[in-house]
Amino acid sequence: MIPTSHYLFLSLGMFTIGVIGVVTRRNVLLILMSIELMLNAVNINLVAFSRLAGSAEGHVFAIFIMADAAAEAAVGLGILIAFFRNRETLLGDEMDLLKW
Amino acid sequence: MLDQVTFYFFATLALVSAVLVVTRRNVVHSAIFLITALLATAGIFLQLHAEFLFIVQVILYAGGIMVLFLFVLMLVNVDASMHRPQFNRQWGLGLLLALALGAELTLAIAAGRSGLPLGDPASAKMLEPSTQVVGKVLFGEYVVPFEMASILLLVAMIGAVVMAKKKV
Amino acid sequence: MWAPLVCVVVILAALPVVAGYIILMERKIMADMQARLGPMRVGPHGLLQPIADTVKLLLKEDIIPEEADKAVFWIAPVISVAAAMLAMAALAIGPWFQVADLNVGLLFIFGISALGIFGIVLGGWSSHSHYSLLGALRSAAQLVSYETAAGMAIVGGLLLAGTLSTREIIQAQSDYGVWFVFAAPVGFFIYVVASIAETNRAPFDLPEAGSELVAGYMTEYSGFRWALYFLAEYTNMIVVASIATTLFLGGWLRPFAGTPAFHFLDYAPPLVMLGISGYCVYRTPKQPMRMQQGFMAGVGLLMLLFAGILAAPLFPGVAAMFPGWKAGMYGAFWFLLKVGLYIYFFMWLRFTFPRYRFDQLMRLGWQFLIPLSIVNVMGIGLALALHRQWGWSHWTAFPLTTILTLAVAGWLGRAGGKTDKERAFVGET
Amino acid sequence: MADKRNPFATGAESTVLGADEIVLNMGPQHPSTHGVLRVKLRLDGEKVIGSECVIGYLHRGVEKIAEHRTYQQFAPYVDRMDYVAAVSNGLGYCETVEKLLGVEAPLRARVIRVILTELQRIASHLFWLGTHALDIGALTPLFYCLREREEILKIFEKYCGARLTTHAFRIGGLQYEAYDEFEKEVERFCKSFDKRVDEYESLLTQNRIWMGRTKGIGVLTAKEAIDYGATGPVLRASGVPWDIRKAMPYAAYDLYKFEIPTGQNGDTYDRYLVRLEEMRQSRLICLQAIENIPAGRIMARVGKILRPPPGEVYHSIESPKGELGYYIVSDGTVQPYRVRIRPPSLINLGAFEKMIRGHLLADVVAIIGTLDIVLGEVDR
Repeated sequence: MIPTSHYLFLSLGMFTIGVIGVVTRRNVLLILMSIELMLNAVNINLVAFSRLAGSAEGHVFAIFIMADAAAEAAVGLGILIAFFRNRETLLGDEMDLLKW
Repeated sequence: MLDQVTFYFFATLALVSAVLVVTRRNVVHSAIFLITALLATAGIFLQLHAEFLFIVQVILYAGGIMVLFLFVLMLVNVDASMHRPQFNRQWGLGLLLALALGAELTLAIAAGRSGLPLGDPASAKMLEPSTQVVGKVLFGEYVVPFEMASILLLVAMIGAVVMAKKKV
Repeated sequence: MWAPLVCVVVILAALPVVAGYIILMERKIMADMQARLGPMRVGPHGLLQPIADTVKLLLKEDIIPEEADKAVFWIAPVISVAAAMLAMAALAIGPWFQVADLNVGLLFIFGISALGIFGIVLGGWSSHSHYSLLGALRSAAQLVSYETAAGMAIVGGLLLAGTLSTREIIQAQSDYGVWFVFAAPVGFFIYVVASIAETNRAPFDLPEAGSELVAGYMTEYSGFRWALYFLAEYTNMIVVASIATTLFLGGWLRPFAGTPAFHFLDYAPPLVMLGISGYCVYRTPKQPMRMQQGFMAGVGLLMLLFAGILAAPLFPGVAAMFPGWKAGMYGAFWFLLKVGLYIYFFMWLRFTFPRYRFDQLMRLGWQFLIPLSIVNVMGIGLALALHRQWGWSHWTAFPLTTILTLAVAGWLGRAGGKTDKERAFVGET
Repeated sequence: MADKRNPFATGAESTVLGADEIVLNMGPQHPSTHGVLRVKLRLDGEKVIGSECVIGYLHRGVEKIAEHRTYQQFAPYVDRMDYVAAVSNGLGYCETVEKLLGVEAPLRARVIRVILTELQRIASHLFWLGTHALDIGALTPLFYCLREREEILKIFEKYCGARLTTHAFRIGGLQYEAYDEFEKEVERFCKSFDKRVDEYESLLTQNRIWMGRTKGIGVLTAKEAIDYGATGPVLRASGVPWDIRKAMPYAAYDLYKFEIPTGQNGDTYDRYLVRLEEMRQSRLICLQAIENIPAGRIMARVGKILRPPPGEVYHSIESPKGELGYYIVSDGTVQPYRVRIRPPSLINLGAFEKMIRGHLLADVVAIIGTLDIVLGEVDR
């Protein structure tokens, strides 16, 4: 029997790593991937709690999150392609047209 | 015993791959490790007796989203950004803040462990057979959010097509 | 406890050999359709050709391109093979032979085998060659498109079965009294087309189109890694054929399992083996060399042994000694026979049709198969509703919805033809 | 960053998306360029926006060699140009030299020449059909075609001892008399061949994939085809009924009735139909010819040493690929002063750039196939 808190710590670790990726990396693709990591960490949490409570609602929310992740990836990559086509760069801090 | 071995194996795999995702220089390698992390998560779902979620994770996350990522990776020039600095200028501050967030959450869990019955999960029997249970909840109580999710996906699809199109 | 492990070992050990012999069969069938003989040199009628090929590929120099991403190049074919083999875990080859009966069995097979795409995409990317990259891009686009159609076709079958477990799906077909291919023929058709596209077989073999992209994603591969890709491709063929067999063709059920008049079909398995054995013995004196004669006779004896093993449970005394033996072996026989016929159908198509062009392939997938598969799911849902809510009989509900679906298919085909003409490339610069 | 200045940019510099175009180098070693043709393609995604054919990988200086050989010595060299239709090449060369000498081969020789040349046309078209279908992905027609081609090659072998580079004709007629079973074997082949063509048609003509891959692909209008100087089936498929066998009859073609098949759209599908019909017509010519092979000499009276009078001559025949012309300048010695060969493949290949633009990568192989080029002839 693995205590639920272990799942929480696992999820916490993944989430933190994802946050680190988002705030430190320059490559937009990597930032998108890090967001996927964070969403994934949340899913672990939901399923673990669902198991704890013995109900399937956590599973349902995990499915919603996956749908959300799919939508996010599709739109994010669409934006990325449009941006790359215009500027030929993938680095987030070079996306500075709106800066003054 | 087998249960614990499975969990710690997949947990270690997931965490190590996650670290490698954010530290690799080559984005394709990052993507490969992200796939590993996602599959390890799928393994943890399986260990939690969430079979349906396990297979959704494999088909949708690994088989769908990551293929999309790799597809885009092949379209764009990966090599060009490989020889540039990988971390932005405020990476130190960002790391610090992220770690602070992690520490805060750790404290929260540690504090909550005494208050909530976080120790022992319910028996797996309550969720048997899990696919049917998930289906009943999804299409019973949560049917409206489900439909909304489908609209969200539709909008995202149209948005992605419009943005990625060459000439508008 | 030990049965699953034995199954795992059998699958891992037998699969490369089986794949090799499927390749031999393919070459033989191709040769037969093309008015020639095919491999004849190694062993009688080329029976040892797969072994010779394997040895040759294993001994070949392993070339890794200078510019390649070595680690990814190294691991890509392994991913393909691993995914294909892992998918076999949930297959129920006969009532006895199954590694694990997951309650998401069919989706497990479907989802895990889809992971093989990473092997193709990463292999194409890491080779650092234009042909490989284009092959990988085509492959990714093709697989994602046709997986949707295949998935929807499977959903149609699953609606009928009401379960995801491979065992229970076959049980459901037994309860219905018909295989699902007769209840949902359109779904089966969609699955056949989509599964050909998923395994990158002709006429959808664009990712490796020999005449355009040299060899597509495996242009830069040679030797053992190349062999791994081939192993993955043929394993995938077995996997998709098994999905179709399980879901649409009644799995391990004998044809007309519920009709007493057809019980004589129970004699078919040993008789088929006996026939093969007899043919081998008949061919034995015609072999040119003493060794080949011996080998041919050996094959004949082996088949005779199989026939004997298969025939044993027909005697009541033996059957009583090993209860369940008959069901296990005969189930495996019928399952493998159906898988074999499905793969034969693949080969037949491959030798008959030219290759699609990429835009035509995408149009077929997105404008015809995917809409049709959605309509098919709705049609099956309608039929089930008519049957369960309003008490129609199966015999009216299913043909009615099938005709409706076919009408939509005809309309889609016509509409697709129109857009074809509008978009003809004539003189465009 | 994609380096747009460098046309040979490979993977490292260019990307599918970043650059407006990528340059893909097809050949000279590529499974479907029919020899050592190199095509540099500029691609936008999979769409071809420009192409350049690089030829010369099989250049052997045939025309230069001619200046250092006597007229008879040079005759075997022309077999090596279009090596899948060696008999036609030889016919063109022998007739040109005969024209230069002012002699005509005896009628018997000319009739046998027609039979062999038409068989060669069938063989060449069969080879084209097989490889063309293979390029488009149909594996099986190739073997059916090679099966029938084998029968023709056996007839050649029996006639002159060689299957591919036959050197079947001599200047002034023939060296070998037709062997005893010649007529019977040709007749047997021709009788069975009609059904075989139907067999190919049943595999391809109404096949939806085949039609999708060939209809509307590589369109040449009649005017464009004439402007590019295209000849042979490529021209006829565009609707121009131009066939040198009819327009300027040579050998014994004026004795036989046959039709010139033409197409309307000038696309790959029409060229396919035209060539199939040409095979049927060739079969009819052969049947007419073997019915009545006149008796008599097979060699005109030409000396052992040929010294044509000074002068120049141009003569062309309808080879399976199109107009094959020889232009020979004589200075009165035993060696030609200059030989210039008009290879139909080379001229037809010129239209490739026009035909491919705007099509997809997969159509490149279809269009190379439909032009029916032989690199030995393109490069000479």
